Amino acid sequence: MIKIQKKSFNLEEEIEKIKNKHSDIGALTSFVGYVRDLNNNKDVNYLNLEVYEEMAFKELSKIENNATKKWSLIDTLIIHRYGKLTVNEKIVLVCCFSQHRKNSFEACEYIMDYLKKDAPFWKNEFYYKNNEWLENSKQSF
Amino acid sequence: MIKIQKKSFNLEEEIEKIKNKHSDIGALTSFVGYVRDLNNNKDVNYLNLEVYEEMAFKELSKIENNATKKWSLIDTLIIHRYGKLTVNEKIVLVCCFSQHRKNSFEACEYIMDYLKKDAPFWKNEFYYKNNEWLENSKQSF
Amino acid sequence: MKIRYFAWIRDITKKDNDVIDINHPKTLEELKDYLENMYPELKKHFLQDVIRFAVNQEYVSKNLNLKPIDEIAIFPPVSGG
Amino acid sequence: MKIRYFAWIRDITKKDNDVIDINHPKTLEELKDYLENMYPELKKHFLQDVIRFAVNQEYVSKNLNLKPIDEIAIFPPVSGG
Repeated sequence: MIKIQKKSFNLEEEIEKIKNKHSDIGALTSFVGYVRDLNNNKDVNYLNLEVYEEMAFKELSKIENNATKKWSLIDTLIIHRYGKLTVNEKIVLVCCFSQHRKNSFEACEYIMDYLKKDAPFWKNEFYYKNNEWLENSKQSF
Repeated sequence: MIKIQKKSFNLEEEIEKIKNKHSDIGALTSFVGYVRDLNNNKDVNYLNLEVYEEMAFKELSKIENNATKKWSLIDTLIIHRYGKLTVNEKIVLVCCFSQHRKNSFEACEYIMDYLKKDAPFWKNEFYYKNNEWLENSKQSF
Repeated sequence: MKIRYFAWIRDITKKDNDVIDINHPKTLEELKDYLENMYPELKKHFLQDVIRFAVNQEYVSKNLNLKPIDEIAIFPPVSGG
Repeated sequence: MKIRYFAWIRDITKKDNDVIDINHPKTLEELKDYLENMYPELKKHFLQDVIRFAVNQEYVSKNLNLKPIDEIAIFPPVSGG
Protein backbone atom coordinates (compact mmCIF):
# COMPACT_ATOMS: atom_id res chain seq x y z
CA MET A 1 0.00 0.00 0.00
CA ILE A 2 1.23 3.49 -0.86
CA LYS A 3 0.12 6.68 0.86
CA ILE A 4 1.28 10.17 -0.07
CA GLN A 5 -0.07 12.60 2.48
CA LYS A 6 0.43 15.88 4.31
CA LYS A 7 -0.53 14.66 7.76
CA SER A 8 1.64 12.62 10.10
CA PHE A 9 0.98 8.97 10.95
CA ASN A 10 0.90 6.68 13.97
CA LEU A 11 3.29 3.74 13.57
CA GLU A 12 1.27 1.33 15.72
CA GLU A 13 -2.00 2.06 13.91
CA GLU A 14 -0.57 1.94 10.39
CA ILE A 15 1.34 -1.27 11.04
CA GLU A 16 -1.51 -3.04 12.83
CA LYS A 17 -3.89 -2.28 9.95
CA ILE A 18 -1.65 -4.32 7.65
CA LYS A 19 -0.56 -6.96 10.18
CA ASN A 20 -4.20 -7.75 11.04
CA LYS A 21 -4.77 -9.01 7.50
CA HIS A 22 -2.14 -11.79 7.67
CA SER A 23 -1.44 -14.42 10.34
CA ASP A 24 1.53 -15.83 8.44
CA ILE A 25 3.71 -12.76 9.07
CA GLY A 26 6.70 -13.56 11.28
CA ALA A 27 8.89 -10.55 10.52
CA LEU A 28 8.48 -6.83 9.94
CA THR A 29 11.36 -4.52 9.11
CA SER A 30 10.43 -0.88 9.01
CA PHE A 31 12.28 2.33 8.34
CA VAL A 32 11.31 5.81 9.51
CA GLY A 33 13.02 8.96 8.22
CA TYR A 34 12.90 12.09 10.40
CA VAL A 35 13.72 15.79 9.87
CA ARG A 36 17.06 16.34 11.63
CA ASP A 37 18.03 19.53 13.46
CA LEU A 38 21.33 19.73 11.62
CA ASN A 39 22.13 18.93 7.98
CA ASN A 40 25.34 19.66 6.10
CA ASN A 41 26.44 21.54 9.24
CA LYS A 42 23.53 23.96 9.07
CA ASP A 43 20.78 24.43 11.66
CA VAL A 44 17.55 23.31 10.08
CA ASN A 45 14.35 25.15 10.86
CA TYR A 46 11.94 23.20 8.66
CA LEU A 47 11.59 21.49 5.30
CA ASN A 48 9.19 22.19 2.54
CA LEU A 49 8.71 18.87 0.82
CA GLU A 50 7.44 18.94 -2.72
CA VAL A 51 6.04 15.97 -4.65
CA TYR A 52 5.04 15.12 -8.21
CA GLU A 53 2.22 13.05 -6.85
CA GLU A 54 0.97 11.11 -9.90
CA MET A 55 4.51 10.06 -10.77
CA ALA A 56 5.44 9.28 -7.14
CA PHE A 57 2.60 6.74 -6.99
CA LYS A 58 3.80 5.11 -10.20
CA GLU A 59 7.46 4.97 -9.16
CA LEU A 60 6.76 3.72 -5.64
CA SER A 61 4.40 1.06 -7.02
CA LYS A 62 7.12 -0.21 -9.32
CA ILE A 63 9.66 -0.34 -6.48
CA GLU A 64 7.15 -2.03 -4.18
CA ASN A 65 6.27 -4.65 -6.84
CA ASN A 66 9.91 -5.39 -7.54
CA ALA A 67 10.67 -5.89 -3.84
CA THR A 68 7.55 -8.01 -3.28
CA LYS A 69 8.50 -10.39 -6.08
CA LYS A 70 12.21 -10.55 -5.29
CA TRP A 71 11.77 -11.24 -1.56
CA SER A 72 8.32 -12.97 -1.51
CA LEU A 73 6.92 -10.29 0.78
CA ILE A 74 3.52 -10.87 2.36
CA ASP A 75 2.66 -7.17 2.37
CA THR A 76 4.25 -3.71 2.21
CA LEU A 77 3.46 -0.18 3.28
CA ILE A 78 5.05 3.06 2.10
CA ILE A 79 3.93 6.41 3.53
CA HIS A 80 5.65 9.58 2.29
CA ARG A 81 4.67 12.99 3.54
CA TYR A 82 4.88 16.33 1.73
CA GLY A 83 4.39 19.98 2.69
CA LYS A 84 5.95 21.81 5.62
CA LEU A 85 7.76 19.48 8.03
CA THR A 86 9.56 20.80 11.10
CA VAL A 87 12.52 19.28 12.97
CA ASN A 88 11.71 15.90 14.62
CA GLU A 89 8.75 15.20 12.33
CA LYS A 90 8.46 11.90 10.48
CA ILE A 91 8.99 12.15 6.73
CA VAL A 92 8.70 8.59 5.47
CA LEU A 93 7.75 5.09 6.58
CA VAL A 94 8.61 1.88 4.72
CA CYS A 95 7.37 -1.48 6.10
CA CYS A 96 8.18 -4.93 4.68
CA PHE A 97 6.24 -7.88 6.09
CA SER A 98 7.51 -11.41 5.46
CA GLN A 99 7.71 -14.87 6.99
CA HIS A 100 11.38 -14.63 7.96
CA ARG A 101 13.56 -11.72 8.88
CA LYS A 102 16.29 -11.78 6.22
CA ASN A 103 13.83 -11.05 3.43
CA SER A 104 12.19 -8.18 5.29
CA PHE A 105 15.56 -6.54 6.06
CA GLU A 106 16.85 -6.79 2.51
CA ALA A 107 13.58 -5.65 0.93
CA CYS A 108 13.24 -2.65 3.25
CA GLU A 109 16.75 -1.43 2.46
CA TYR A 110 16.13 -1.97 -1.27
CA ILE A 111 12.92 0.07 -1.20
CA MET A 112 14.61 2.92 0.68
CA ASP A 113 17.54 2.95 -1.78
CA TYR A 114 15.26 3.19 -4.82
CA LEU A 115 12.88 5.61 -3.14
CA LYS A 116 15.85 7.93 -2.46
CA LYS A 117 17.10 7.53 -6.02
CA ASP A 118 13.93 7.71 -8.11
CA ALA A 119 10.82 8.83 -6.24
CA PRO A 120 9.96 12.41 -7.33
CA PHE A 121 10.13 14.25 -4.00
CA TRP A 122 12.24 17.33 -3.32
CA LYS A 123 13.31 18.78 0.01
CA ASN A 124 13.64 22.52 0.27
CA GLU A 125 15.49 22.91 3.55
CA PHE A 126 14.99 26.18 5.44
CA TYR A 127 17.70 27.49 7.77
CA TYR A 128 17.42 30.59 9.89
CA LYS A 129 18.46 32.98 7.13
CA ASN A 130 18.16 31.10 3.84
CA ASN A 131 17.08 27.89 2.18
CA GLU A 132 18.49 25.21 -0.10
CA TRP A 133 17.14 22.48 -2.39
CA LEU A 134 18.68 19.15 -1.43
CA GLU A 135 19.81 16.41 -3.81
CA ASN A 136 20.08 12.79 -2.71
CA SER A 137 23.08 12.14 -4.94
CA LYS A 138 25.02 14.60 -2.80
CA GLN A 139 23.80 13.01 0.41
CA SER A 140 24.62 9.74 2.08
CA PHE A 141 22.86 7.60 -0.50
CA MET B 1 17.38 0.56 26.53
CA ILE B 2 16.45 -3.05 27.19
CA LYS B 3 13.05 -4.23 28.39
CA ILE B 4 12.12 -7.83 29.15
CA GLN B 5 8.43 -7.99 29.87
CA LYS B 6 5.26 -10.08 29.76
CA LYS B 7 2.95 -7.40 28.41
CA SER B 8 2.71 -6.23 24.82
CA PHE B 9 3.91 -2.81 23.64
CA ASN B 10 2.75 0.04 21.43
CA LEU B 11 5.26 0.80 18.67
CA GLU B 12 4.39 4.48 18.38
CA GLU B 13 4.68 5.10 22.13
CA GLU B 14 7.88 3.13 22.65
CA ILE B 15 9.59 4.72 19.66
CA GLU B 16 8.47 8.28 20.42
CA LYS B 17 9.79 8.00 24.00
CA ILE B 18 13.28 7.46 22.58
CA LYS B 19 12.98 9.75 19.54
CA ASN B 20 11.86 12.67 21.74
CA LYS B 21 15.26 12.67 23.46
CA HIS B 22 17.27 13.36 20.29
CA SER B 23 16.75 15.92 17.50
CA ASP B 24 19.76 14.64 15.54
CA ILE B 25 18.07 11.35 14.59
CA GLY B 26 17.44 11.09 10.85
CA ALA B 27 16.90 7.34 10.56
CA LEU B 28 15.22 4.56 12.50
CA THR B 29 15.29 0.95 11.42
CA SER B 30 13.13 -1.32 13.52
CA PHE B 31 12.34 -4.99 13.51
CA VAL B 32 9.25 -6.67 14.95
CA GLY B 33 8.93 -10.44 15.32
CA TYR B 34 5.42 -11.95 15.49
CA VAL B 35 4.00 -15.38 16.39
CA ARG B 36 3.08 -17.02 13.08
CA ASP B 37 0.09 -19.30 12.57
CA LEU B 38 2.23 -21.94 10.88
CA ASN B 39 5.76 -23.08 11.72
CA ASN B 40 7.61 -26.09 10.31
CA ASN B 41 4.32 -26.98 8.60
CA LYS B 42 2.42 -27.26 11.87
CA ASP B 43 -0.56 -25.16 12.97
CA VAL B 44 0.58 -23.07 15.92
CA ASN B 45 -1.81 -22.42 18.76
CA TYR B 46 0.45 -20.41 21.05
CA LEU B 47 4.00 -20.13 22.34
CA ASN B 48 5.25 -20.31 25.85
CA LEU B 49 8.35 -18.16 25.87
CA GLU B 50 10.85 -18.77 28.64
CA VAL B 51 13.69 -16.46 29.60
CA TYR B 52 16.77 -16.53 31.83
CA GLU B 53 16.18 -12.92 32.69
CA GLU B 54 19.39 -11.87 34.47
CA MET B 55 21.49 -13.35 31.69
CA ALA B 56 19.25 -11.98 28.91
CA PHE B 57 19.87 -8.44 30.21
CA LYS B 58 23.62 -9.02 30.21
CA GLU B 59 23.72 -10.57 26.73
CA LEU B 60 21.42 -7.98 25.14
CA SER B 61 23.45 -5.16 26.74
CA LYS B 62 26.65 -6.54 25.22
CA ILE B 63 25.04 -6.85 21.78
CA GLU B 64 23.54 -3.35 22.08
CA ASN B 65 26.90 -1.86 23.13
CA ASN B 66 28.74 -3.56 20.29
CA ALA B 67 26.23 -2.28 17.72
CA THR B 68 26.22 1.24 19.20
CA LYS B 69 30.01 1.50 18.94
CA LYS B 70 30.32 -0.15 15.54
CA TRP B 71 27.63 1.96 13.82
CA SER B 72 27.73 5.18 15.93
CA LEU B 73 24.10 4.76 16.92
CA ILE B 74 22.35 7.63 18.67
CA ASP B 75 20.08 5.32 20.68
CA THR B 76 18.69 1.79 20.72
CA LEU B 77 15.68 -0.04 22.11
CA ILE B 78 15.22 -3.78 22.56
CA ILE B 79 11.96 -5.17 23.96
CA HIS B 80 11.59 -8.94 24.30
CA ARG B 81 8.47 -10.54 25.72
CA TYR B 82 8.12 -13.81 27.60
CA GLY B 83 5.21 -15.93 28.84
CA LYS B 84 2.23 -17.12 26.82
CA LEU B 85 2.02 -15.52 23.38
CA THR B 86 -0.73 -16.40 20.92
CA VAL B 87 -0.68 -16.22 17.13
CA ASN B 88 -0.32 -12.65 15.76
CA GLU B 89 1.19 -11.30 18.99
CA LYS B 90 4.42 -9.33 18.94
CA ILE B 91 7.42 -11.16 20.42
CA VAL B 92 10.32 -8.76 19.99
CA LEU B 93 11.15 -5.20 18.96
CA VAL B 94 14.61 -3.92 18.02
CA CYS B 95 15.08 -0.22 17.15
CA CYS B 96 18.30 1.41 15.94
CA PHE B 97 18.36 5.22 15.76
CA SER B 98 21.10 6.94 13.78
CA GLN B 99 21.83 9.98 11.65
CA HIS B 100 21.80 8.12 8.33
CA ARG B 101 19.97 5.03 7.19
CA LYS B 102 22.79 2.63 6.26
CA ASN B 103 24.02 2.45 9.84
CA SER B 104 20.57 1.87 11.29
CA PHE B 105 19.83 -0.95 8.80
CA GLU B 106 23.11 -2.76 9.40
CA ALA B 107 22.97 -2.37 13.19
CA CYS B 108 19.38 -3.62 13.42
CA GLU B 109 20.16 -6.75 11.43
CA TYR B 110 23.30 -7.34 13.52
CA ILE B 111 21.36 -7.07 16.79
CA MET B 112 18.68 -9.46 15.55
CA ASP B 113 21.30 -11.98 14.39
CA TYR B 114 23.07 -12.01 17.77
CA LEU B 115 19.83 -11.91 19.74
CA LYS B 116 18.69 -15.04 17.85
CA LYS B 117 22.05 -16.71 18.42
CA ASP B 118 22.89 -15.85 22.02
CA ALA B 119 20.04 -14.30 24.02
CA PRO B 120 18.73 -16.90 26.50
CA PHE B 121 15.09 -17.19 25.41
CA TRP B 122 13.34 -20.44 24.51
CA LYS B 123 10.13 -20.91 22.57
CA ASN B 124 7.93 -23.84 23.52
CA GLU B 125 5.52 -23.97 20.59
CA PHE B 126 2.09 -25.48 21.24
CA TYR B 127 0.15 -27.11 18.41
CA TYR B 128 -3.32 -28.56 18.72
CA LYS B 129 -2.19 -31.91 20.06
CA ASN B 130 1.40 -31.52 21.21
CA ASN B 131 4.25 -29.09 21.76
CA GLU B 132 7.89 -28.67 20.79
CA TRP B 133 10.90 -26.69 22.01
CA LEU B 134 12.34 -24.69 19.10
CA GLU B 135 16.02 -24.11 18.35
CA ASN B 136 17.20 -21.13 16.32
CA SER B 137 20.03 -23.09 14.74
CA LYS B 138 17.40 -25.26 13.04
CA GLN B 139 15.45 -22.22 11.85
CA SER B 140 16.13 -19.59 9.25
CA PHE B 141 18.98 -17.95 11.17
CA MET C 1 1.14 19.33 -24.48
CA LYS C 2 1.67 20.17 -20.84
CA ILE C 3 5.12 20.88 -19.40
CA ARG C 4 5.38 20.69 -15.60
CA TYR C 5 8.18 22.18 -13.50
CA PHE C 6 9.32 21.11 -10.05
CA ALA C 7 11.66 22.28 -7.25
CA TRP C 8 14.27 24.82 -8.36
CA ILE C 9 13.31 24.43 -12.02
CA ARG C 10 10.12 26.21 -11.01
CA ASP C 11 12.22 28.92 -9.33
CA ILE C 12 13.60 29.57 -12.84
CA THR C 13 10.36 29.30 -14.82
CA LYS C 14 8.41 31.21 -12.14
CA LYS C 15 5.44 28.98 -12.82
CA ASP C 16 4.19 25.41 -12.31
CA ASN C 17 3.61 24.56 -15.92
CA ASP C 18 3.31 25.65 -19.51
CA VAL C 19 0.79 24.41 -22.03
CA ILE C 20 1.85 24.30 -25.69
CA ASP C 21 -1.17 24.15 -27.94
CA ILE C 22 0.28 24.78 -31.38
CA ASN C 23 3.58 23.84 -33.01
CA HIS C 24 4.44 21.55 -30.14
CA PRO C 25 7.99 20.07 -30.03
CA LYS C 26 8.20 16.66 -31.74
CA THR C 27 11.12 15.32 -29.70
CA LEU C 28 12.79 15.85 -26.34
CA GLU C 29 15.64 17.69 -28.07
CA GLU C 30 13.17 20.06 -29.74
CA LEU C 31 11.52 20.58 -26.36
CA LYS C 32 14.86 21.46 -24.75
CA ASP C 33 15.52 24.04 -27.51
CA TYR C 34 12.04 25.47 -27.00
CA LEU C 35 12.60 25.76 -23.21
CA GLU C 36 16.12 27.22 -23.52
CA ASN C 37 14.64 29.87 -25.76
CA MET C 38 11.87 30.67 -23.28
CA TYR C 39 14.04 30.31 -20.12
CA PRO C 40 17.69 31.01 -21.05
CA GLU C 41 18.86 30.15 -17.51
CA LEU C 42 17.89 26.51 -18.10
CA LYS C 43 20.56 26.08 -20.77
CA LYS C 44 23.49 25.65 -18.40
CA HIS C 45 21.58 23.05 -16.39
CA PHE C 46 20.66 21.06 -19.50
CA LEU C 47 24.35 21.13 -20.47
CA GLN C 48 25.39 19.83 -17.06
CA ASP C 49 23.05 16.90 -17.64
CA VAL C 50 21.61 17.03 -14.10
CA ILE C 51 17.99 17.64 -15.14
CA ARG C 52 15.64 14.65 -15.33
CA PHE C 53 12.72 14.30 -17.73
CA ALA C 54 9.53 12.26 -17.37
CA VAL C 55 6.94 11.70 -20.07
CA ASN C 56 3.55 10.68 -18.75
CA GLN C 57 5.10 10.06 -15.30
CA GLU C 58 7.83 7.74 -16.59
CA TYR C 59 11.53 8.61 -16.68
CA VAL C 60 12.91 9.03 -20.19
CA SER C 61 16.47 9.41 -21.32
CA LYS C 62 16.51 8.76 -25.06
CA ASN C 63 15.14 11.30 -27.50
CA LEU C 64 11.70 9.79 -27.98
CA ASN C 65 8.87 11.29 -30.02
CA LEU C 66 6.42 13.48 -28.19
CA LYS C 67 2.67 13.58 -28.74
CA PRO C 68 0.36 16.56 -28.19
CA ILE C 69 -1.44 14.75 -25.33
CA ASP C 70 1.79 14.02 -23.42
CA GLU C 71 2.51 15.43 -19.99
CA ILE C 72 6.20 16.19 -19.71
CA ALA C 73 7.87 16.91 -16.37
CA ILE C 74 11.22 18.59 -15.87
CA PHE C 75 12.96 18.42 -12.53
CA PRO C 76 16.29 18.37 -10.68
CA PRO C 77 17.73 15.33 -8.85
CA VAL C 78 15.25 14.08 -6.27
CA SER C 79 15.70 14.29 -2.49
CA GLY C 80 12.88 12.30 -0.91
CA GLY C 81 13.06 9.75 1.89
CA MET D 1 26.50 -23.31 44.32
CA LYS D 2 23.26 -22.93 42.42
CA ILE D 3 22.55 -24.88 39.22
CA ARG D 4 19.68 -23.53 37.10
CA TYR D 5 17.84 -25.48 34.39
CA PHE D 6 15.92 -24.06 31.43
CA ALA D 7 13.61 -25.22 28.62
CA TRP D 8 13.71 -28.99 28.01
CA ILE D 9 16.62 -29.47 30.41
CA ARG D 10 14.06 -28.67 33.10
CA ASP D 11 11.73 -31.30 31.57
CA ILE D 12 14.50 -33.80 32.41
CA THR D 13 15.46 -32.49 35.86
CA LYS D 14 11.81 -31.89 36.79
CA LYS D 15 12.88 -28.80 38.70
CA ASP D 16 14.14 -25.25 38.16
CA ASN D 17 17.38 -25.57 40.06
CA ASP D 18 19.57 -27.52 42.45
CA VAL D 19 21.67 -26.06 45.22
CA ILE D 20 24.89 -27.88 46.09
CA ASP D 21 26.05 -26.88 49.57
CA ILE D 22 28.80 -29.37 50.26
CA ASN D 23 31.40 -31.09 48.08
CA HIS D 24 30.58 -28.81 45.21
CA PRO D 25 32.16 -29.66 41.80
CA LYS D 26 35.45 -27.83 41.23
CA THR D 27 35.26 -27.71 37.43
CA LEU D 28 32.69 -27.84 34.65
CA GLU D 29 33.70 -31.43 33.88
CA GLU D 30 33.15 -32.42 37.51
CA LEU D 31 29.77 -30.71 37.38
CA LYS D 32 28.80 -32.65 34.24
CA ASP D 33 29.72 -35.91 35.99
CA TYR D 34 27.70 -34.87 39.01
CA LEU D 35 24.64 -34.08 36.86
CA GLU D 36 24.92 -37.21 34.73
CA ASN D 37 24.90 -39.18 37.93
CA MET D 38 21.82 -37.39 39.24
CA TYR D 39 20.00 -37.18 35.85
CA PRO D 40 21.21 -40.04 33.61
CA GLU D 41 19.15 -38.80 30.67
CA LEU D 42 21.42 -35.74 30.43
CA LYS D 43 24.41 -37.85 29.44
CA LYS D 44 23.44 -38.30 25.78
CA HIS D 45 22.82 -34.57 25.41
CA PHE D 46 26.20 -33.69 26.95
CA LEU D 47 27.82 -36.12 24.51
CA GLN D 48 26.06 -34.51 21.53
CA ASP D 49 27.57 -31.20 22.63
CA VAL D 50 24.35 -29.26 22.13
CA ILE D 51 23.99 -28.07 25.73
CA ARG D 52 25.23 -24.60 26.63
CA PHE D 53 26.65 -23.57 29.99
CA ALA D 54 26.73 -20.14 31.63
CA VAL D 55 28.59 -19.24 34.81
CA ASN D 56 27.31 -16.11 36.51
CA GLN D 57 25.26 -15.28 33.39
CA GLU D 58 28.22 -15.50 31.00
CA TYR D 59 28.67 -18.24 28.41
CA VAL D 60 31.58 -20.56 29.16
CA SER D 61 33.12 -23.20 26.98
CA LYS D 62 36.45 -24.06 28.53
CA ASN D 63 36.66 -26.09 31.69
CA LEU D 64 37.10 -23.24 34.15
CA ASN D 65 37.23 -23.53 37.93
CA LEU D 66 33.97 -23.18 39.78
CA LYS D 67 33.47 -21.38 43.07
CA PRO D 68 30.83 -22.13 45.72
CA ILE D 69 29.13 -18.78 45.14
CA ASP D 70 28.75 -19.31 41.38
CA GLU D 71 25.40 -19.55 39.64
CA ILE D 72 25.65 -22.07 36.83
CA ALA D 73 22.97 -22.34 34.15
CA ILE D 74 22.45 -25.28 31.83
CA PHE D 75 20.27 -24.94 28.78
CA PRO D 76 19.61 -26.08 25.19
CA PRO D 77 20.15 -23.94 22.07
CA VAL D 78 18.21 -20.69 22.36
CA SER D 79 15.18 -19.75 20.25
CA GLY D 80 14.35 -16.12 21.02
CA GLY D 81 13.54 -13.31 18.62
